[in-house]
Amino acid sequence: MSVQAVLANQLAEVRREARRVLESGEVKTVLGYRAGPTAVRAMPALITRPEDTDLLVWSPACANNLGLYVRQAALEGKVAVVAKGCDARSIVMLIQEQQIPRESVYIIGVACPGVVDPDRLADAGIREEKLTGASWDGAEIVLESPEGEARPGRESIAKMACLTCDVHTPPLYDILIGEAPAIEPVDGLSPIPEGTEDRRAFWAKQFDRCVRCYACRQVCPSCYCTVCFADRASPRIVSKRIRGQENWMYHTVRAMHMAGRCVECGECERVCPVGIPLLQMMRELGAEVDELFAFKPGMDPEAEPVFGVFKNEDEGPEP
Amino acid sequence: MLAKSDLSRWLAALAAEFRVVGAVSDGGAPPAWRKLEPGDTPVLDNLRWVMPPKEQVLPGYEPLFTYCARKGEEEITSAVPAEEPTLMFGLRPCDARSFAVLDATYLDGRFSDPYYAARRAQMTTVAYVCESKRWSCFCSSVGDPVEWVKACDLAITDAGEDAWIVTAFTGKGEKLLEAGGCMSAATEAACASRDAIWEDLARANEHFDAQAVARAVDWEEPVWAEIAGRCTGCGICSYLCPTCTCFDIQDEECPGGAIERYRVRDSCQFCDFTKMGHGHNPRPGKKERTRQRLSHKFKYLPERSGMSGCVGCGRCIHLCPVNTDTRKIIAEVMGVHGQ
Amino acid sequence: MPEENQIAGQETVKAWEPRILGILCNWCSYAGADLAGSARLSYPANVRIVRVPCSGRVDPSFVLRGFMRGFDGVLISGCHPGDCHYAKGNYYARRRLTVLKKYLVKMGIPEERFQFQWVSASEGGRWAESVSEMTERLRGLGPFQGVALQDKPAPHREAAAV
Amino acid sequence: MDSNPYQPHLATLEDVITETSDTKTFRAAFRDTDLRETFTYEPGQFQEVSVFGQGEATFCLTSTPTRKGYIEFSVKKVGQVTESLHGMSPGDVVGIRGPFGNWFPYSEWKGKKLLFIGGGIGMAPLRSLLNFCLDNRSDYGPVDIIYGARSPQDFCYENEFEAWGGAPDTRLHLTVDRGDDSWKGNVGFVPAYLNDLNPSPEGLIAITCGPPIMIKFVLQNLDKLGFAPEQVYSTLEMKMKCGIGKCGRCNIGDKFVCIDGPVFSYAQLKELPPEF
Repeated sequence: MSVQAVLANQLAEVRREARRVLESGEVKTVLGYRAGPTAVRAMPALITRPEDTDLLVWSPACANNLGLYVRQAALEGKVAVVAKGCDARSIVMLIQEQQIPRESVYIIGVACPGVVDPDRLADAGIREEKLTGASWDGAEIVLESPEGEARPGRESIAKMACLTCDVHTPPLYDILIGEAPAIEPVDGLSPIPEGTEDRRAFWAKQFDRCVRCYACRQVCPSCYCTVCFADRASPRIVSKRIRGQENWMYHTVRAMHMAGRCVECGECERVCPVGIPLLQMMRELGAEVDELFAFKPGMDPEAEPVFGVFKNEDEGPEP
Repeated sequence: MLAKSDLSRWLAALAAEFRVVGAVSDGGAPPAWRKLEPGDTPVLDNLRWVMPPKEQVLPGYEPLFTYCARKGEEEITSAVPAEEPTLMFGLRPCDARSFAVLDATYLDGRFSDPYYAARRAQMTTVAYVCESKRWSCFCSSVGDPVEWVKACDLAITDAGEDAWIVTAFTGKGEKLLEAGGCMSAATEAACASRDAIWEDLARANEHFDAQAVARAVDWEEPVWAEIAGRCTGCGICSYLCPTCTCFDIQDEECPGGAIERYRVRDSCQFCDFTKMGHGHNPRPGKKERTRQRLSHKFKYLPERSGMSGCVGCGRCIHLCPVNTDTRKIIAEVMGVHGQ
Repeated sequence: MPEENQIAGQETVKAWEPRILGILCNWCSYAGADLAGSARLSYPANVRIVRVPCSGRVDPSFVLRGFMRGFDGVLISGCHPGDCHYAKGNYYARRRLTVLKKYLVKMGIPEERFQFQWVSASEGGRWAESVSEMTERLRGLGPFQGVALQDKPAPHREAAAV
Repeated sequence: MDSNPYQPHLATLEDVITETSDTKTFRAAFRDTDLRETFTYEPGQFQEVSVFGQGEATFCLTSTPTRKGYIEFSVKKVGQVTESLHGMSPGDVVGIRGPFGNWFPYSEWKGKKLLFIGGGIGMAPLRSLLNFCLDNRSDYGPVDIIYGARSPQDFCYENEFEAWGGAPDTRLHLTVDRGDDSWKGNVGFVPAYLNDLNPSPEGLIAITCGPPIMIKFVLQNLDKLGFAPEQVYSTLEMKMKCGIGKCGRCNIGDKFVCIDGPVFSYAQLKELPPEF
């Protein structure tokens, strides 16, 4: 069976399941993906009518983290979510933090070998408007165009998060579609230099380019505060000046909020218009939390948030 | 004609008279507009999107004035920048046009903005004409990019055989040609290549006439709710748009005790943009806010100043985290109401 | 100090002196510092003390703001585990500030510039000694370079610097 | 217009009058003495008042241009700037820039009857026009003032009720939402009181300003009483920052409230999208 046929079966199963839960009235909304402006760009879809489930797509173009929409949609009733590994982790994190009850979400898990980051296509010299489709061949991403299939190599076109991802199968699901091959996370991708002084200069340069469009915050399911500290006038924790040091403060305070919450879906790095390696920063922080407290957010719905509990033998200053 | 190898020589000559600003990429980041240092090669192609040039006339953060609060000697020192002859080198047609749209807001009416005026006053524009459009470009759908190029002082177009053909439209443009003596007579083939590129630039598969779109954009469009459902409410489509210029004014203390009032970029997509002191917010949800951005660009600005607020650069389409395509919205709006 | 002096009214500073932001929990460390004062223990005056009800009240943004605004070092001091007036405050603080310390190193702020310690109300000496020891250490390290670009403003910041 | 419309002029607070528990009226005079004389404005225009370090806020000029040498503005405590203003006393320094926006087209109303309908702090812009008309009393016909407040303690400008009621051919109708034993006057909402007074729209201009809920019903009742939309005027309150049509905050439809308003006729308000 061709790779396209395998994918088509998976998509058919996703659509069948979405239509079933909608028609049965078990859920009020289905969160999924629909076709976007090009073959490697999909759009989040909020579907409430059973016949619209035919709009659903599933391919390497589905990069968004749908965990972002679950809290809002769950207010109106049970939600079904087409969830990749990182989406499902975000949902589990929201359950851990009591933002949504487990029974308010029906997870249509999909095994995900890794999605495309369209901006990286331009660097690889591929014009995305010429593509007619995308699918997977095991771990490899296949790009279809009138000239035939192309396999430029996962490491050159996949979303950065997918290269270091080790949760290709959702940790929690009500039904699982597809079967993810064993994929080894890739090392050494981070552009962050070693050495304290080089790191200080590196981040000073990165955050000087930040334009404070807040896309990194707005696409992040873990950032669920109603009023963000960056928008608060009193107390004014971070200044509204769009300047190097204030940008640094915004990003570092947000990172500390993400410690123990960030599921490394990489959306912040993908959507950043000026290309700041935010995922690499969050991964370093996540590694510290994991090393200190053996805690990976969004893996086990029963686990307690890492900063909400403590142990006597936690590491700390000597008495 | 200018040989591509002579570019740096010409730029050096220009740098003697002007502060030459070009789009330069620093280490993989999208090319941003800044003063060209010797050895910098500005981007002269349309392979990748570049930051909007508005940063040079309306920086993201700009001090307005500082106020000294010592009792008895209260006084305000203005921070209006000094005028400086600036040369914007390599503006794509859409970005060249964006200055005209910015002028409509910042230099018209009873109040001209002194900060913007100071930076815009002695500006010479050198356009670079794109040979091809990227998938998100739609300049020719919202206007005539060739006219926009002719509104500049000078235009650079690829002439093949490793050279550009340089066409001047104003006196200032003519003077630029003499700088550094790098120019040679234009060959027949060069003119033909220029005309072909210009003609291809103006061609568009779909055309949105500004006034027709203005009439068609309606309050109760079903499309607003549909976009709002997936929109994350970030500021990308306004911060990275060359003609979006809303700002916020804030007061803050500086080190040393003086108080600085500054303006900083802001976006109608943010939730507290129109929230008043006593809590009332005329645009509380994303539906109202997405409707406001597109209505302002395609209806209110055309009604106020007669020109479309959009230059079709496609940055909002290319960079939207949820891939909302502005062209599809207009097409849907036109389809529902217009022709 | 990357920018002109942080503390208003202090004109030119002769030799460079490190500035330390001290955040002390009210019940133990602040009392300890008070004891150091009343016991006439001499220690360098480089620390500016901020009193908080508990070390658990210390929000990482306080520390990050300190470094952003140009302090050379931040010293947080709370009650020993078990002594906390609010029972659990310092346990929560321990997790949070330990992660913060490791994160600061990742962001390019050397470990020596951020110290987090337990000082009880009776340990005036320990407080005085920790301040002088940190001041010495920071003198060795030199001024903090700050978190922003020093030399050349980034491409599109150049307009703002005009 | 001065060279930098963003830069305020320094002014010293001369007097601070406490009107109600959360509203104060400030009288300020420019430091620059000749500016005191040359600063002209029209009733209905607004200004941006700066509390340096806190920010700027928009306040209508409640004083009338006919009384020179000072300007007044009333402030209700709702936010950061207003709160710090309420903490100020005479002698403190504020920044004032303006005047901004359009004004009541009083020149077109010569000889007409005037009906002022104010609610709470909404009386501030009306007071500027009212005192202006009373200073040129002969230009206008009979004047009626309906002024409503939540309770008898919530009235502003009580010291001027005498002057208003006593002016030639001028009637002051006060009402409160909730009366108390000391209150003799009418009890009831302004829109209902308007119906009781049942003014005939013939040759009359109605000017109303107050909380959005009051304006909504006042406009409805004026419709029912046969008022043409062109006869009814109001000032619109929107979030503002620059005041000169640049920052995009007060944009409704193709209008910027800060330069095309804040004074709009009801006919103009009807054309605007329902977003204020």
